[in-house]
Amino acid sequence: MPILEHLWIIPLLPLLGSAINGLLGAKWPNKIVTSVALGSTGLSFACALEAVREFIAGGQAPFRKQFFDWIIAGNFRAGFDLQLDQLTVVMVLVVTGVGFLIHIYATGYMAHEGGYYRFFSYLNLFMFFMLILVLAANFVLLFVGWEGVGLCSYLLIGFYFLKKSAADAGKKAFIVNRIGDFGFMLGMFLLFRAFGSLDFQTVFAKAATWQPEAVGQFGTLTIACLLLFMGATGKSAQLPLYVWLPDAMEGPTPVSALIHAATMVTAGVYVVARSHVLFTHAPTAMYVVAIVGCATAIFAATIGLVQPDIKKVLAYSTVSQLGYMFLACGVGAFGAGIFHLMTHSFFKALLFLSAGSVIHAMGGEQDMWHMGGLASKIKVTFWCMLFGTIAIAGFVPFAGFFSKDAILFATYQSEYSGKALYAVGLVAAIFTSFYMFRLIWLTFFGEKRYDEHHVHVHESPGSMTLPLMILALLSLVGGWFAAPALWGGPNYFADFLAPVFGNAEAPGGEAAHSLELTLSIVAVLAATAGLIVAWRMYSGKVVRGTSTGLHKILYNKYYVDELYQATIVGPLVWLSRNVFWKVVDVGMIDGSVNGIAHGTEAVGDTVRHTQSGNVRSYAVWVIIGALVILAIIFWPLWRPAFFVATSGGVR
Amino acid sequence: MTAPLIIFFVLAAVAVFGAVSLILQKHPIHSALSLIVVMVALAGLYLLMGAEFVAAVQIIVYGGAIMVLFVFVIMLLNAGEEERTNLSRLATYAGIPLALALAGFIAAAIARSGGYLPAPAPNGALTSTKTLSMLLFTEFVYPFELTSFLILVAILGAIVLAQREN
Amino acid sequence: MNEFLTHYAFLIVPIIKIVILVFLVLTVDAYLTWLERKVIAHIQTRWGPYRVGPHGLLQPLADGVKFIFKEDPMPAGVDKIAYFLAPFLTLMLALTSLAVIPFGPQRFTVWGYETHVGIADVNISLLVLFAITALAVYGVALAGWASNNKYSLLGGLRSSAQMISYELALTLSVVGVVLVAGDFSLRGIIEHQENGNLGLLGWNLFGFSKNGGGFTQIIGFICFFTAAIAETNRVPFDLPEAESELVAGFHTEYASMKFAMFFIAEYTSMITVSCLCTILFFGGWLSPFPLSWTFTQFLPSVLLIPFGLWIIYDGIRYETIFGRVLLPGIGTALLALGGALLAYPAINGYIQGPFWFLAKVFVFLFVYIWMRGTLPRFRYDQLMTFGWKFLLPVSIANVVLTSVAILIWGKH
Amino acid sequence: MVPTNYYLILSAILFGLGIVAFVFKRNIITLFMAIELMLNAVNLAFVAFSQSLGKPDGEVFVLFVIVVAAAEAAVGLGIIILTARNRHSLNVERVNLLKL
Repeated sequence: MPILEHLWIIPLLPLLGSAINGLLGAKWPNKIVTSVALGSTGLSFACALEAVREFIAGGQAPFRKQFFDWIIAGNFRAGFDLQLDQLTVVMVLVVTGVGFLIHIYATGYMAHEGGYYRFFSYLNLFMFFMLILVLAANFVLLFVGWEGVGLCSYLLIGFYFLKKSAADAGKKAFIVNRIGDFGFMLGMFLLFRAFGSLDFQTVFAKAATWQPEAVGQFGTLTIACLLLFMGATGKSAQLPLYVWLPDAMEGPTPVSALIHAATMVTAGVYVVARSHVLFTHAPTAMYVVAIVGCATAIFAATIGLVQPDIKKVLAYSTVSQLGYMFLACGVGAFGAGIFHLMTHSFFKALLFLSAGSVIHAMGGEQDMWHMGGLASKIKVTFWCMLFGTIAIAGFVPFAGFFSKDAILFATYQSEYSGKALYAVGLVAAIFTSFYMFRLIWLTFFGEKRYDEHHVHVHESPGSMTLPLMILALLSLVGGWFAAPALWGGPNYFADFLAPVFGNAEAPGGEAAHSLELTLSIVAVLAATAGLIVAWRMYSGKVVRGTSTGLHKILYNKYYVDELYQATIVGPLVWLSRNVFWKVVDVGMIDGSVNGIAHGTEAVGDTVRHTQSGNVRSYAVWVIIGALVILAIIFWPLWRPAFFVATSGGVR
Repeated sequence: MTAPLIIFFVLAAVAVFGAVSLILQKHPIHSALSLIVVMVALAGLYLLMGAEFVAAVQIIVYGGAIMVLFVFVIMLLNAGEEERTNLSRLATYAGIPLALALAGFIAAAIARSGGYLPAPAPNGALTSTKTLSMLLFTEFVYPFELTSFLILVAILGAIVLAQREN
Repeated sequence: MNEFLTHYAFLIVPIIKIVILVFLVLTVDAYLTWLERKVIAHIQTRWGPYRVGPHGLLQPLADGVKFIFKEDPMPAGVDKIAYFLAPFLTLMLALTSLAVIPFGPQRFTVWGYETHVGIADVNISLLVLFAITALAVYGVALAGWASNNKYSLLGGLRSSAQMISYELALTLSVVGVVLVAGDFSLRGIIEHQENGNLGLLGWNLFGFSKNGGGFTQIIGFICFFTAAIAETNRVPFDLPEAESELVAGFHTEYASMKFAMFFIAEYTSMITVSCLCTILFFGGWLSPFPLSWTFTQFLPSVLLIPFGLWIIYDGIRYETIFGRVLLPGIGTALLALGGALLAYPAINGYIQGPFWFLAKVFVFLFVYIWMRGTLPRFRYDQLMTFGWKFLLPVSIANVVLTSVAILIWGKH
Repeated sequence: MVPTNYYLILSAILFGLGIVAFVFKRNIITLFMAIELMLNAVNLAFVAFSQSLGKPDGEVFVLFVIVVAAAEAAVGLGIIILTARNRHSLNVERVNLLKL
């Protein structure tokens, strides 16, 4: 059966799984819940593969179909339209594939947690919304998925809702995302205002014909792009809205892996890449994107240098890597950005899952200063994590190398102060490799810094290690699409995406090629530098020192949270409590409601004396009313002739 | 003075007489009987206008079902003569005049509105049962179904009211 | 004189017809009582009325005289209006209902006024009939209530409840026929059952009428006849006048002529119901034989002759002199009639319709009496249960089935 | 022929008499009958209009009115029976719990 014609099946399956588990799962044993969840996601993955096969077989012609109308108001139409082109192919495969692996992992990880069915119901629901997001063929439907994944992330961050920190983290994520979504919606409205439609096809087609705006010019496109990017910064945790992501680590580790590393946080990148036509026509916006991305990359990386919590380190690393992706988009290398998105989703999911495995082994311990010397105890996890680390640090021939290299190369070539951005990116790369290897050493080497009598380190079950190995393999080979480019061959990935992004890629050429080689060697050297520094500092016997000076600032994440608390949250709370609650709500609204009630009561008290309870009196009242009404009706005809004109009225 | 006119006046007189006696009779049964007289007279008028089906239905349903229910209930409750109490001052003094005023008002209004209309002619094709049923099942099918629901509800209500709580 | 007749024929002719009909009906009622007593007596192996006249043939006259000259006491505390109104109302409605029944196909012209066999030819005669029967409740109910007697009151209440309950089934059971015929007029329904050479198969009972498409109305017939018996308060539905429980039910307090009116009304409504059964389900005046069998026209005359001979034979050896005179007289009269019919075949064509009609009606009257002789009475709750939970659903089902059948086979 | 007005005036008179009966009578059942009388008057007007305008709609409405009246009678009489049982009186002026 041609899946491509029935694209809706792919998102529908997870939705079904979610519904079944959510409604009936409470009573069921974990086995059934597991089979439902895995079955739905696995099937949807299979469907996605089939759809992609048909897509390739069909000559890679972009597929669009309007399944049914959702909103029709005036000349505005938002339909349930799905589309499948090269970009979507990459996203769908990543979402379903990685999602499926993480589902498998979660069955092992959550086995002994409460609310098993709830967890998987949420997880499937997330899959549904994410697929809607990537498959949508217009901004409105995309926004549905956008909000949906936000909701699921909220639900899953606050999964242990009895823990106050978890609940707060959930709320924080939700509220911070609201700010971004606000911008996103404004962007949508502006686009509709400008193009009279929100279908990707029409919007981009019309936009392509527009005159590109100059740098520093804030035309419609620029503003729209900036607003869209505002949404992206919220969803993808860029400056200044990144603050929710580190706290989001309160959620279960599979969630951190799936939502906050592999898929959801990359939604912003996807949106920017999807609307690349708009961005390429608005260089100012591109510039902003590049700068913000670059800044985020270095900023988060610096914070990541000193974090003690294994998941926090990975979280900041995620933020930083997302910065890389935006940097790529900003300099016009959308292909590179998506490429990094894919590889990153591989190795970052791998890292998170491995971290989860470590935490599992340590019985819930997350502080790296209480680990150490685990390499010999949990070999599989160790090797997988090592693979991930090498990949993210960017050593040949791991996935991270190719994608990051592509980004840095594109940045270097960008005419908008490309060199500077490149330098910053390179530094960020050094930091990356440093904190990753710091993590490795603190966790797996050195002497034990935990109490063996309480903690019994043990390797995780197969259901957890199997996905780890698969992901490790992927993060090794994931980047080889672009490998031939090194010796001047074609870059298969870029070529695959070319139909979408046109020739947004930097032009090749012999000089460019040699330059690329140089740059990649530099990148590898940078990674090595980071590795060496980490080795010098953290191999052997290490102690947690008292943090002072710069270290202290970094340790406290530049006091950003405190800053926000003082500047935004605090005043807002004060305003709400003292004005909106005590004055507006209590005073006006409640006051008016109660006033109406009291008024009614008073009126009733006086009027009720007419209620004799005698039906005949009521009858007379009815008659009086009828007389009045008739009088009003016939007032215009009220003349002496009225009563004698029984025969032949006035006409 | 043509035959239809004579018939009309006879029937009208009967109807009015029945209505008046409905008011004047002291015993509910007699009131009911006078009301039946009114209804039969009206049925005659319908026939005079050529609305046979309505006339038949008028007698079957009104005369044969509804009024029978009234009589039945009156017998069941063994209602005696009504006591002419005057507990409602309003009704006692203002009631009848106001009622008459309203009646005159309506009469004037209706008469005036009907003055220019042609005289109703018995038209078989117009009011044949076929026409009515066609109309009932095509144009008015929705209200028709609604009335069926209404009847269902009424039946349920009657049953609920009738059963003794136990 | 003549132009006076031609001018007022529209008034005079119906009046004459009404007088004739009323006279006939009253006579038939009277002799129906005689027949009933005879039949039941023989069912119970008795002789029945035997004293007054040969075979008690003059018994009805004696009864009539007795009714007229009996004292008519008025119980204390009755509601006068209702007490007087009830019997008149009952009788009037019972007689009126006969007005719309056509007894024969012929139309003939008297004094330039075209008329037919039967009094009024309304095109919704069926509805009119139902309207009249619907009003018939009041007579019984009022009589019961006005008599100021608990038995009468119970009888009246019972009858009003019973009549309302069975009126539904009565009406619904006929809807099938109306659907098939697509007509509310009894004449139209009869003519619709005349389907070429099919003869009695064309009757609605067998359903091969013009549009029937062979869907039998037998369910409708059974429901109709049952409900009709209940409407006429006859055994086994005679609870309003259940002797063993309520003395005489609603007419306990009535005597002499008022009682007679109830009595006549009851038998008249029996006749009406029989006519209705005949018309609706048994082809009215249609002969059961195919049209092509013209020789069946002579059936009435051929039947009359042996009947007359038998009466003569029975009469000449009768005990009383009067009988030996009267019975042979009747016999020879019938004989002569039959002979005349044979002699002038042209007349046969005219009497065919009435003959068959009355023959069928007689059969139904006999069934009435037969049932009274054999069936026991229902208990009140049984009556209600039967009416609401069996008869009504079945007749509704019949309506549905008929409509479906018409959809499938009908030629509308 | 009979002019439409005659019918209309007759219906108006009957309606008025219904109103008078409604305020004049005390017996619940009789009040109910007064309502039925008004309904009948309205029906008469309906039929007169439909006949003189040559539109059968009016008669369809009459049918609806009759149906509604039947339903109303069923429920209303049930209520009346209960009231009579509980209050031991059919006089509306004695059934005056609905005050203050």
